[in-house]
Amino acid sequence: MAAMQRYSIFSLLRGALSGHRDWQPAWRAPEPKSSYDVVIVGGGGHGLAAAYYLARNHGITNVAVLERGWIGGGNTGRNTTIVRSNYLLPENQRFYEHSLKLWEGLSRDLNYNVMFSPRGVINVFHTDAQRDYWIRRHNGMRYAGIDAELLTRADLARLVPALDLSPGIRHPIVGGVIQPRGGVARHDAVAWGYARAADALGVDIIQDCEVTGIDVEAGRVTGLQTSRGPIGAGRVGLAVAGHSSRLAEMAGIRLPIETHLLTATVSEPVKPFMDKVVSVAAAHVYVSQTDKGEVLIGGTLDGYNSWSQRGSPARLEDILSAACEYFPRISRLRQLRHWAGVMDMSMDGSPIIAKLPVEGLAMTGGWCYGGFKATPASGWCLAWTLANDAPHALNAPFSLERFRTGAVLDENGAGPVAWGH
Amino acid sequence: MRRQPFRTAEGGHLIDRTGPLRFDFDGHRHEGYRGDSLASGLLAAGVRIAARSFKYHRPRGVWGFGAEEPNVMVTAGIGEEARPNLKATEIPLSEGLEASGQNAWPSVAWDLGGALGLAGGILPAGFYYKTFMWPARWWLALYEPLLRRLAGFGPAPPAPDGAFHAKRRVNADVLVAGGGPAGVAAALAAARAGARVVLADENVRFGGDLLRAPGEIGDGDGLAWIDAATAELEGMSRVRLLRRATVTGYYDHNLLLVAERAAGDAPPGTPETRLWFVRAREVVIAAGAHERPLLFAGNDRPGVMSASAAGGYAHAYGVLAGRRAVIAGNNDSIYSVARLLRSAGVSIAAVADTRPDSEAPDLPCRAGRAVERAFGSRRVRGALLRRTDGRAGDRGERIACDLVAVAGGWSPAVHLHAQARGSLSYDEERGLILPDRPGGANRSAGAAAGRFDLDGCLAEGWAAGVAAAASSGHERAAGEPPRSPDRSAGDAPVFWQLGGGKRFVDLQYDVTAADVELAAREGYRSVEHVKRYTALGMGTDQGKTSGMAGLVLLSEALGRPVARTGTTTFRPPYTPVPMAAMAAGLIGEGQDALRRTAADDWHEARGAVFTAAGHWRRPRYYPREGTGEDEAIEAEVRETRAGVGIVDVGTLGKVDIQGRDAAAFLDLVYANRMSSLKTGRGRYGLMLREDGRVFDDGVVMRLGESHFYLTTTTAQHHAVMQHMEYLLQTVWPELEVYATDVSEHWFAAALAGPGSRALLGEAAPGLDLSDEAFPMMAVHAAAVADLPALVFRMSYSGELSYEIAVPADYGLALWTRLLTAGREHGLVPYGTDAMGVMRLEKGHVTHAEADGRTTPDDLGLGRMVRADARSIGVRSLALPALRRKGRQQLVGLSVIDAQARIPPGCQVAESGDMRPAPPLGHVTSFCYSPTLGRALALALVENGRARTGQTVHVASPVTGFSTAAEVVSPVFYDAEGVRLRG
Amino acid sequence: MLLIPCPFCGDRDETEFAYGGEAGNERPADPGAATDEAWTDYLCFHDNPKGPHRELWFHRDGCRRWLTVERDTWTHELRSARLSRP
Amino acid sequence: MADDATDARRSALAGLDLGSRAGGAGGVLLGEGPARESFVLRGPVDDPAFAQAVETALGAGPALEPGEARECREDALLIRLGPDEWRLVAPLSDDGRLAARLASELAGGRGALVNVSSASTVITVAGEHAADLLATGTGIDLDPAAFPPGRAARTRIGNAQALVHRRAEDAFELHVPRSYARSFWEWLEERGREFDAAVAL
Ligand SMILES: Cc1cc2nc3c(=O)[nH]c(=O)nc-3n(C[C@H](O)[C@H](O)[C@H](O)COP(=O)(O)OP(=O)(O)OC[C@H]3O[C@@H](n4cnc5c(N)ncnc54)[C@H](O)[C@@H]3O)c2cc1C
Ligand SMILES: NC(=O)c1ccc[n+]([C@@H]2O[C@H](COP(=O)([O-])OP(=O)(O)OC[C@H]3O[C@@H](n4cnc5c(N)ncnc54)[C@H](O)[C@@H]3O)[C@@H](O)[C@H]2O)c1
Ligand SMILES: Cc1cc2nc3c(=O)[nH]c(=O)nc-3n(C[C@H](O)[C@H](O)[C@H](O)COP(=O)(O)O)c2cc1C
Ligand SMILES: [Zn+2]
Repeated sequence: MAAMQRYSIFSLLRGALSGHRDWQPAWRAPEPKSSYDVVIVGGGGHGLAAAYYLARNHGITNVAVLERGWIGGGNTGRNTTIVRSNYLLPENQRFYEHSLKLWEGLSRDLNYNVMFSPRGVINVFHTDAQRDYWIRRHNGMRYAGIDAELLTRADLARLVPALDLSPGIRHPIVGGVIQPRGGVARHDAVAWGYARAADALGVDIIQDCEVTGIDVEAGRVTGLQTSRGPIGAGRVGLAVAGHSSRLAEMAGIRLPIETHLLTATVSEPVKPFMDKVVSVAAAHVYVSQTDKGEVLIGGTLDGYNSWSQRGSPARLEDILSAACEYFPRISRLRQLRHWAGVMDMSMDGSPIIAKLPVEGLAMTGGWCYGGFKATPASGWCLAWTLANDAPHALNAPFSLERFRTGAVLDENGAGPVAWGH
Repeated sequence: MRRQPFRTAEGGHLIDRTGPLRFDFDGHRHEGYRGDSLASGLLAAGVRIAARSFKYHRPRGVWGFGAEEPNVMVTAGIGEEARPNLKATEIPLSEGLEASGQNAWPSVAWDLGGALGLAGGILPAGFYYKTFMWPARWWLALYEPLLRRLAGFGPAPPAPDGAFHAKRRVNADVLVAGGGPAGVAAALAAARAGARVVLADENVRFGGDLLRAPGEIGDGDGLAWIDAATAELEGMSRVRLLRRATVTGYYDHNLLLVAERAAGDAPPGTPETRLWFVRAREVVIAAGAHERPLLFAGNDRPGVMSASAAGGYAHAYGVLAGRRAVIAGNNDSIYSVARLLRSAGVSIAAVADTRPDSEAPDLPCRAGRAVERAFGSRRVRGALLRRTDGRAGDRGERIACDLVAVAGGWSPAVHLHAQARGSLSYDEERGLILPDRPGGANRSAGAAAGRFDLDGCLAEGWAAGVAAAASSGHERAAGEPPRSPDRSAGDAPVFWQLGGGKRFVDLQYDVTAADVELAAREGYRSVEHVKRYTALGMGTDQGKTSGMAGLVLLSEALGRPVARTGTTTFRPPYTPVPMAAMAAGLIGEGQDALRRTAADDWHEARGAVFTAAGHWRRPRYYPREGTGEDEAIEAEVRETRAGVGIVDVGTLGKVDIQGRDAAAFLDLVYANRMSSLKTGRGRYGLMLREDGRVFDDGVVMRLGESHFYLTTTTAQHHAVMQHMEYLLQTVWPELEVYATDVSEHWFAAALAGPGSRALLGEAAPGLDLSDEAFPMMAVHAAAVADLPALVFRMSYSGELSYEIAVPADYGLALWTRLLTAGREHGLVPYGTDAMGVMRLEKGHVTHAEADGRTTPDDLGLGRMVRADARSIGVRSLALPALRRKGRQQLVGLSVIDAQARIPPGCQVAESGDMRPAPPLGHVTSFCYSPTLGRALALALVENGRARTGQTVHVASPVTGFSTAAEVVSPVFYDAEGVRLRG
Repeated sequence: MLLIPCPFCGDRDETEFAYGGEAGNERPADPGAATDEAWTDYLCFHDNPKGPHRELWFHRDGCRRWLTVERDTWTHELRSARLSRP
Repeated sequence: MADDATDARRSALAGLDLGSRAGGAGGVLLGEGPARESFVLRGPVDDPAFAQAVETALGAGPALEPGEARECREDALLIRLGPDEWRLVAPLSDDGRLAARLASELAGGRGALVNVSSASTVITVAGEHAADLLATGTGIDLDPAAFPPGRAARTRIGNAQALVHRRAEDAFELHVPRSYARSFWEWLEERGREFDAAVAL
């Protein structure tokens, strides 16, 4: 296969001279082969990353990624793009910090600018109880070797001038914490960058190919039924986010996952006025401004099982009123578009990256709100698990068995209520 | 110079020519009329460059007539009043309006950013994905700030929106979206049939396309018919007409959002926006169609515009978009537009029809020709016409003009149909995307359904109205539908472009045909990929004019039919909605009511410092003259422990439980037994979640054989109520139990301290307070301070203590009377902080400890759990991970250095050096104990109870604090409970 | 925003309700006798169909009844709603 | 004691000093209704003994339509709020007699009666735009055909749960949880700006 065309300022200048006629496809559009060593189901960031790391880290290149629509069109393409590792539980801290480290080198690793921008992720708090919680969480991060700092109101005023710090509001902000290395990345570019790099290593990326069945013989996966015909597979990795339960069901497996809606919205673009990512957890709203100028606002779940990818205006009212309350000048902007994603909500709020009870079958899923930031590490761990037929220490805690033994990883202490996390 | 050089001498049905209005654009003063839009005002004034494009800062002028306008977005208002990104076509002119251009410096007319256009060559779609990767640090320091500088349209607003925005929820039988001929006919038919109708149109006046171009209905003027029909509707009590009201979103179960804007001359006090939430049984989508552009080099120059818009400015506003026009298109509308413009005074230089054999003897026709290029840079100065059949030897015809009006056909406004998840079909022959199967109780009619003749629109609208009314149960005869002599199909061959060069597809985001082709070449083949790679259709117009052109170009580039390419997803809002309108009524207490206890007025008058407890506010402490916060809190603790204190506990949840099976039910709900309680006695109760984690705690009192009263924590009260109803209605429906929430009915205050018995004795002379008559955990009804009360003897503070509950209407009286009576007893009111200190000294747990992860055993409460696995949560306690050794357990920490204070959020570690290492646990609650003279904490620590006596470190790396502490029992104070006896 | 036809109150907005998840998830009658697997099935492993779903809703701001609702999780079409305990 | 107690009653809105805000004649008049005695009645409607007890005590049976507010003995009102739940609202002057009678009729049988007299604050909303003001915050259909005078509904309005009772086409009584009453009042006033809401005493 042809070597990957390098991207750089020089290639861009050269392109300009030739009217940009010489750019090669970022990835091929191959016909599916009759079988592969490993097939990854789901062409979101996670699936594409898994394929890339299988090829790059484990030398397994006879790999296909099957995507029923267009790559990156799932939650990868519709999230609020926040990347951070500021978790409470040690298992999560380790995993997400590994992910953050991969993010830091990702553009150069892939030779595709995923625009990872470590602009700092801030959480603010209003009450003593919230203060104790957030500081404790950030102290815990320090013990895990992760960057974390405390912010006074004066710090907040300096870092986020748009934030309403006045004492007269319903829930005055008394302070905040920041993970300076946290930030955002360009969601689409993550899918495209992984796809391009994986393709260059020989991975077949097959779009418009829906998996409709999983073939299991004698307890072992042998292949997949798809809308483009059967495809044999030595091993199969599922990375289908909100669709995890459906795929697992095809192999006769039930998962502790429910599918829920999460809404996000953008304003019309305006000139930059906010460069931090700010989360007001108590009001369930997080706000950032993209490089194109839109204010990007995310909130909480609609709170009932749904696959519809379109949320309720009631939730929009919640999200936008909270945004206007804490960032008052946003109230002068107008909402341009809103959409929703179908979230794979696990029963403890933490992911499942594990072998499943069918030989050769593994999954990554149960990402809840938080899987975009996990993209590199999730792919990395799934690749490891498929290549070694065993989990890596990083993902060993994210097993399916934990729901049987009670060893759940419940960041929020919400209990086994999928929509509670 | 004439103030409105491009205004005709007469005509313009939307304007009122009596007395001009003045307005400012980009620092220049202009004149217009009441009824003008800013766009028509600018055109009348001869302002051609009214905007700059996003990426290349190219000069841009008005393109459209209404919601579809892609170019001219302005900032209206100045300073704090500025609102960015408003479409000039949607801003009503008002006296003194100040607006400015955007994305330009110093002005849109003379913008230095225009130089960027020269760099266009190295900035193709997605260029940033290919560069700016080295060195890594430069991304944040240099590259991204540069990109951000270029981003955005309008300025970020410096101040919040101060206007009043209203909301209204209404139910309707039929909502009609769009008030053109089809919509008005639908509304009239439905209303006459007896339906409750809402008719919404985004324009100032009903009429739709008839606002732009005259048409005939019945035997008269179309607009006159519309006026008569709307007058009839206006007179019907079950009809609501909404003007300037855009149906922005179509949601589940036929809920539609309609954003109504205030009129330009609305009286003060009129809400700036009113957001209607219309729940309709049936919806008629009569949203019309958007005129398509044609692609040719220079098609973005000021002066190139939609032909129907050019006609519309003349017809509706008496404004000439130019003096000498070339009109080009692929359908018959170019002739009517040409005649309309000519009669308004525009000289028609040429009418180019892509169809080879069309003719119009009264006009300078150029059949079989289209525009290949527009000349001029700051505004259009001419057009090059060329044969569309590509015949050799055609040297083209260059025609001077200052207006190129293009009519590329129509795209039905299928947005609402698609938002409702109706399917779309592509009519290859007509080149139209049409609504197919509806996704809700709706039907499309008129131009929105691909019907372009007036007669057909009226007929379809009428039929849709009749059908919608019938489906919602209204079948009165509606009469005959209106007719029109206009029965021309209006169909056009599909035609998009001629020639090469820089052809703009998405004017707003500067997406060119070359960008679309590049995306296809690079493998971004899905239409969704192209959208995201090029930003096509992502602007504030959401591709209303560019969408189809993009689809066709992509399909051509990939050599596949348009139907296979499909569309991108249509999403709300149809046009942008003010954030402030969405937030209306939901800011501050409007969203999050502040709950006040019955004694709240007293606390406030006393100057209490409050804290939030869920929705409630509670006094944290009562400030004292001459001392600080800590001293005041410590004094409240000391004085309560030494004498007597009173605290407002009105926020606790309270539930009345009655019914035959009440006792059995409580045994199942709590982890400990309640059925063994004697009447008149209470017990501390522990509620688990089904997964074995501690859910809530409180006190259960037995008032009668099958009558109980229980308290919940403030935070979990609603959750507990819901939980109990869940159990009663779905898990054990056979139990007869009535759980009634009485939290709002009862106010409660606790008297605590050795002096409480004496004080209560005085306030409740009829009550025998001796240990025998009134032991711990007993309850009595009595008059307290002459008020009907329930008195419980229980203690949270560890002192002798009574909780007194009265109906909340008497709450303030109880509180003030006790305080008055308590004056001689040294009664001190205390707040939640002092309460927190006292409970911590006693080792009582709260939500900081019962954080949703801890089991009863973790919290040292394991012995309370009854071994009956039927009770909620008990079975889970047998799961291996909940029985595992080495879990974190609740311990007390006594700080060794008596001067040290504990900061918030500490971890507990083996060593004090704060180097990365797994901590042993964390502090859950902490205080300085005035009673014991040192800092104390409760903590969850791995294997905690086994560490009793060991030294650990309490540390907060983010503040650089660490101190040593001894692991002790969580009960720091009066472990034997001597003080409870008083 | 869903419109839920409460059998007692009539049509009400989704915002008046609290969601309660899968309706058919029966609590083991004798939890003490349930295996860990059976018990955790009940706790954590629920139906999650794309399509018709029987689910519970609590009419918190209305009649305070738990409803059993049949709703399609893809189209949101609401097929039926009845009181969980008649 | 009774007298002392009566004097001691205080409305949750007392702190707002509505008297000082009164005046004006807007499109909506807001006011505070008189304090009432109020009871939650629970019981199995299909149990004849229960139905009989209610009928005997109140002069109205429990089998009312959902949301129906039926006048009964002593100027009291019985409102059906759920399949097995009613609200009994009696004038303060009744002094608990009606409830006592009901309690004694119910004694020994099924059902429950719970005093919640202090649990809610009654706010009156009247005037041409009364329904419009409520419609700024609730989705229930307030069209008089769907929700005629004499009907009641528990629902969510704005920032609170409320029991809405339509007394006349343009007059409503809202029973709002006491602790929410002030916030809710302020929300009503703020949303009422659109209708020139004024305070009536
Ligand atoms: C509104 C919103 C905001 C969010 N905000 C954040 C955030 O700020 N930070 C963060 O870290 N996370 C966030 N998330 C979560 C994050 O987006 C996801 O967890 C993450 O993107 C999941 O990536 P994925 O690759 O696993 O899934 P996806 O990108 O959804 O990819 C799964 C793919 O599988 C495909 N697929 C499904 N079924 C089949 C089948 N049968 N055959 C073939 N292919 C199939 C789908 O088409 C899809 O493309 C947010 C999510 C949403 C919806
Ligand atoms: N000659 C031609 O080729 C041609 C082509 C198209 C249309 N037409 C004419 O246009 C008319 C079509 O009639 P019609 O009633 O179907 O359409 P219309 O365009 O006359 O009316 C639609 C109305 O809906 C409004 N609208 C659109 N979306 C809306 C929304 N989301 N919320 C609120 N308002 C919205 C529009 O502003 C417009 O006023 C006929 O007169 C027809 O002859 C002619
Ligand atoms: C970070 C981010 C920024 C976005 N910015 C825009 C935008 O500027 N304009 C726009 O139309 N949509 C924007 N979107 C939304 C997308 O158009 C689209 O709605 C979203 O990716 C979901 O896909 P779907 O609507 O095709 O289902 C943005 C989405 C994301 C995730
Ligand atoms: Zn109900």
